[in-house]
Amino acid sequence: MTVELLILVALASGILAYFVGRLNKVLGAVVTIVASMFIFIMIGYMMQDINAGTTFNYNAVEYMPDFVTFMVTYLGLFFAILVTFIFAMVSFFNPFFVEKYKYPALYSMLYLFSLAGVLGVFLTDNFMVLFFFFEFIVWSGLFLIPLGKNNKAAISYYAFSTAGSFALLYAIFIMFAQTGSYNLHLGLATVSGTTEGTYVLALLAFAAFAKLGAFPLNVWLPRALGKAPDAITAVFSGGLEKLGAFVAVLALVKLAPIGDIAGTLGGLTEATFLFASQYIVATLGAMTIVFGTLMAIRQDDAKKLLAYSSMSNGGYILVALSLGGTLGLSGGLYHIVAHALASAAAFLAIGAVSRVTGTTKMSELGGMIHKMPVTYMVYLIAIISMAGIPPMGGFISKWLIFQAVIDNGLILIAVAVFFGSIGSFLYVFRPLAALFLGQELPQHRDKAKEAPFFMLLPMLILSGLIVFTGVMPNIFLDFINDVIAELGGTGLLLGDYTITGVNGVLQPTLIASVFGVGVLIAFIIFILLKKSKKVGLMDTYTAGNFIYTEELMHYSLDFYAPLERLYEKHINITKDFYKKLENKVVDFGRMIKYFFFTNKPEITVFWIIVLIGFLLWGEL
Amino acid sequence: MLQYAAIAMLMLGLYGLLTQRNIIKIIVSINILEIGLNLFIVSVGYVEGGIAPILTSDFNNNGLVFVDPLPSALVLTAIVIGVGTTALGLALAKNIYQKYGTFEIDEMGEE
Amino acid sequence: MKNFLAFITVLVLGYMIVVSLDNNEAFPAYGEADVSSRVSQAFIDRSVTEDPGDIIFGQATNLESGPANIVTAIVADYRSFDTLGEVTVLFVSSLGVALLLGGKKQKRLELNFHPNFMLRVGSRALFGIILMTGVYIAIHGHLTPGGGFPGGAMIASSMLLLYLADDEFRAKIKGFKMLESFAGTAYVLIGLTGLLLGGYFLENLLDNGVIGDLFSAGIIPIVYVLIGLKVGSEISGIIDNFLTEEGV
Amino acid sequence: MSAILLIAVPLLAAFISILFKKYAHYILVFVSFASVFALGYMDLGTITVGGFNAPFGIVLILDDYSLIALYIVNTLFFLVAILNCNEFKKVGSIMLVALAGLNGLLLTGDLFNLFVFLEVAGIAAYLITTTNKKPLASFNYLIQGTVGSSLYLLGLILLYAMFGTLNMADMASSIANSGYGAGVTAFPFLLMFIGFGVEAKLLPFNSWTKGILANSNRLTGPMIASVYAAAIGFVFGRLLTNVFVIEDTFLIIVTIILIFSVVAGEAMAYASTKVREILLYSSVAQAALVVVVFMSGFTGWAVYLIIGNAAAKLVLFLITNTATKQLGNDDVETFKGLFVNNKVIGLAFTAVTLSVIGLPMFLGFVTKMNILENMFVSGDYIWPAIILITSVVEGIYFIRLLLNLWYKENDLPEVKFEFVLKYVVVIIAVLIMVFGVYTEPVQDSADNLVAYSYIEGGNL
Repeated sequence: MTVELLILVALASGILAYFVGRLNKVLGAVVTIVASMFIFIMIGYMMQDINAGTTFNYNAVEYMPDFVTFMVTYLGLFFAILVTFIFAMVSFFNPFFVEKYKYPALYSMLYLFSLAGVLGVFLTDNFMVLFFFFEFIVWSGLFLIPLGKNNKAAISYYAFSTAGSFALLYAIFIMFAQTGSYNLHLGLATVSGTTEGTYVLALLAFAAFAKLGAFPLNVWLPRALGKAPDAITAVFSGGLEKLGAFVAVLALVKLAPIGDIAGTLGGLTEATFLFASQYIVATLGAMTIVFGTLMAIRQDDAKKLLAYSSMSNGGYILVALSLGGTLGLSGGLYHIVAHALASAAAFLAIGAVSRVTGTTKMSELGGMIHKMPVTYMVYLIAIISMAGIPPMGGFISKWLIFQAVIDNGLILIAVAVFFGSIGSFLYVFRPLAALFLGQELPQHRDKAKEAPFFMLLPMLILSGLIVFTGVMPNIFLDFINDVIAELGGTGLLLGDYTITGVNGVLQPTLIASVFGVGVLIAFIIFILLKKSKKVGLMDTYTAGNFIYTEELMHYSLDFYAPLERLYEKHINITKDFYKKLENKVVDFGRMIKYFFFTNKPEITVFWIIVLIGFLLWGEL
Repeated sequence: MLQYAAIAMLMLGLYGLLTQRNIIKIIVSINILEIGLNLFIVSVGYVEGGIAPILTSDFNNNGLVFVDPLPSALVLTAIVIGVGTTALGLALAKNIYQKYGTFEIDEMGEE
Repeated sequence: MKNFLAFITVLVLGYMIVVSLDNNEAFPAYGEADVSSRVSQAFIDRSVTEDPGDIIFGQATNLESGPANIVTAIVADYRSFDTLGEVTVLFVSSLGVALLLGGKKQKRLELNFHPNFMLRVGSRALFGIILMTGVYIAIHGHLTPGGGFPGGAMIASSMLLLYLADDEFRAKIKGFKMLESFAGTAYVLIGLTGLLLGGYFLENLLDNGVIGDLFSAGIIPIVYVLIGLKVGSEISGIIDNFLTEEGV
Repeated sequence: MSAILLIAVPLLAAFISILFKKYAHYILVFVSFASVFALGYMDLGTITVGGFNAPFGIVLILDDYSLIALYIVNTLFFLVAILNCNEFKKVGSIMLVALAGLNGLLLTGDLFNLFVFLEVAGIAAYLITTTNKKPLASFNYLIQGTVGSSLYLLGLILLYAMFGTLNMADMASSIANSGYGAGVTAFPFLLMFIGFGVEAKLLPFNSWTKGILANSNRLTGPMIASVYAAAIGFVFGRLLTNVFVIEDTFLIIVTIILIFSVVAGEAMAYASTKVREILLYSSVAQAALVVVVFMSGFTGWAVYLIIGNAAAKLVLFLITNTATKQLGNDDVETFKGLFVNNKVIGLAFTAVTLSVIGLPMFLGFVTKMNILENMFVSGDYIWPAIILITSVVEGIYFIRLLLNLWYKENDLPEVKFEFVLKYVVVIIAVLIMVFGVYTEPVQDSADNLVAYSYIEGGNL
């Protein structure tokens, strides 16, 4: 099953989904499920071929023009499997959400088009094909977002992603000018280390930052993910953000870092042997973590909160990849997997809740656990992994990243990373408490019921995988070692159940089993002891007097009000910066319009005279 | 000397275009510009002591020193083009007057 | 103040242009144009296709282009495509003026000047003479200075005289339209016959005869007469559009 | 069949059509179709007019550059004529003259003849814009056009005085082997550049564009923004690549004008809220881009840029003007949700806009990529940066427009698009998509166009 056949299948099924969608909305969405599952399985088969050592490239091509070549590499396959898996899982949600959208058929078509784009980006060795599909995803994603609430978010999404992809394009052309070909590996290899290499690294990093929604270019991520339709937010944060990670890998790993080693920034960096470019990217990644966490804490809308969380997790990935080395690389790549699974599961859970209640605002929800216990479990597992607590996958990657940061002696960044993980526990807990725990709100009591089986299935698979990546990480780490080997690094030292980091060995299965035993014991105690009596809302008393109105007794909002007040004033620094930038462009345009476009011909004549005068000035 | 006069006329036309806000005055300055231009075209072809490029009974052979005939041919076309545009300009001016009631651009207000 | 500023800039620009033309070594100073190095030398010697040697007025026969007036040779023969474009410019502008100003049933503009009897009759007499000179200039275009355009302008000026001298006078516009269309079509058809028979558009098919005679220079006098008529009718049409207004 | 017929037949038809006022527009449609049809039978080469060969007589050049140009301009003209044939009856014969003028512009190899045809096409354009019922705007256009062409004539005469010839190729070769420095020819070339700059809508000289295009109708919008822009683009390209010698100070001035036009054009489009204003300012920027690509020497790709822009502007202006006529004004507010219930028009509009921005799967993408690639290979690093940054800005305001037009729930504007318009618009959109994906013909035809060269003396 060659790569471009796969891409053509994805495109064809997209068009098929459009026409089927015209007839019957739900059927169109079902086509997306079938197509994405099929593609995921096919990518799975490629796993075996590549393990058999045949990193073949598929340029025996009859359908596409000859310069379009594809190559299956470990790196590409790693990302492709992960993202197609997320696409497949989220596609189960499509049939249930598709009625609400304005253009249902278009939704299913663009869903599969972005899948085709993802395949195109990850599985090619030709930069122009990479850019073609990169833009293609931007273009199809662009028309998906406004299906949700409003289209202002889509514009800022388009602005930042296009800025990113055009930076990528400029880098591609610099490499093309050097090598005369668009080959990805050849281009990066010839350019790395030279002066052009600096521009290429800067531009690729810019593209990665734009796609990941990292600090300087993060304005679009929360707005787009907050406003986009529920299923698409899962795909965006789980899958499409990983494009940025892929470009980050190209920039930070395949290109040799630049800047002399120690004390480049005037002795400021206490880093002992880090290059300037690595240090800058790491600092920006750390700032992304901090700002993402701070912003996430004060959000009222659960989807926006998770959007900020995926922004700060993007920061983690950037920090890990920029440090490089075995720990950095494996930590970064593993974090990509863990974060993808966790954020997809979390978004799907929130999506399930919003399907039933119509809102994701924490102030309007409460006590969903009574009606949706399974969704609650899925969300709980997801946030444990996001917070990086042992049994889940998130812990492994954070453990690796922390070691990488400490090992490189980056104290400042270490502080930021620690702050990020504590903060992540803070803000992921808020939706748990607000949405699921507490008493049931009267207005949702009748409507709320557990999500149907076909929605629960992907959520359960995802949470199963989250646990599995936590308990048995070595399977995934072997594959990551192959990827690192291909990138030229040395893989992690892996026993059958142990991971040896810099300072100590980790037996995740041992921890998990201990943790499991503890949970088991607690569960038994819970079962044996006397059941707590469930009482109605009115059947209590407070300080001696009975209550007469059904008002909530539990407190699930503004947990961290004092913390929020600390940085209330300067919340949207970046947003104001871009607003000012936009206003400058508008004023410039209006000034030119006012000055040049009047109904009097004298302006043109005046400028003609000025230009002729300018030319003839030399004659005097 | 003729060339300097031509350039002066050209500049006068440009000055008119720069300053005048009255439709008719603009058309007049365009005409001055065109006359200056035509004069310049003819002056380019002038040859000291050359005669008009027409064979007549007394200037009868082509060995004589003629003025360059090509610019005068070109000027003939340029003049008529000038007439065409001016006629059109005046027709537009009449239309503008019917619509706005004035020839001053400032009084016409932004449309 | 703005005018003064504009005057200064224009002055400086003029001075700059003059100075730059003076010390531009390729641009010949006034009067020292070296015609022999230019394309027009071939027009003077009529030696574009083959060199006829010395051309004597009244003796040289069937030169490559016949008219004694070399400017007419250029306008109507060597570069007659320009003249065709030229005639279309006037055609379009008269059409445009008719489009912009032409209304339904036109009537003369109410001028507050009412000509007395003497003027009306006198202008009738004068009209004939002006018309004749216009036609003469158009016909002798290939021998004497002038030609189609000045002749046409003269014809139109005679019409203008009638319009000014008599405020009820209205020429038959329909006639002018017909004449204009006929002349234009004839001109293009002459060009097309040149293409069909001689192989080149607007080629001079008829023989050029002896340089200096009335019936010499092939199609050029015909073309010039057509142009004279066309220009005359177009400009009169323009005059009529300007001097009439809407109304019964 | 000799290419001269492309000019002579429309002229003949124009002269005849003034007699049959009522059938003028039928003649127009027939002649424009015939000229598109006849293009297939034209034999390439130099056509001498009047039998006098190149440097002396007037010569028309028909090679693959002008053949492509004629095909594009004539087809667009035919489409505009077909779509407007029943509304603008009065301008039938003027359109015929415009067709003759445009064909003349594209074919002529003689500089003064170029001036005459520039005037013929120009006057026809001034008259066509009078159908906008905005006499002041047309007047402004007339004045600036006349100033522009007078400067062109002045530049031309200076060149004649210096080099003694009027034929393009002869002029180019005599300048080349005259051995004068660039300073000598800088002034006349600047004048000619300004003369064409006015028509090509480069920034400091195009204050007429707003008056004309902002309140254009179904005829003037496509005519000026697409047909005339394409023709002027082609002719300007021919002049830039073959005749002009652009060095030091003249190059600085031209680069300043172009950078200013591109940047300011995009900024103005970003700042405007009326649909037609967005389109016209973006076409100002695109026109400047075309000149940039011609000056960097990639004639083939500049031609495809012109084709892409012309087709796009035709579709955009047709749709916008039809909707404006029925909705009254063209603010983005009133246009919101226009495509919700006319999807076919919406899809074509979107496809064409995405092609102008340069997103994949469209002709615009192929052109922009190749232009950038050639620029990088020829070592120019500044212009690609400007092009990319401005196309981000351009992308943003076009996408903002598109999203407004597609996504709206209540009280949608009802606009009826007649079938012929839908048919034409969809065909153009499909063509742009097809050539966006299937790029072989585009690729090799663009490369061999670059090898376009003149032979000394003007006889190709």
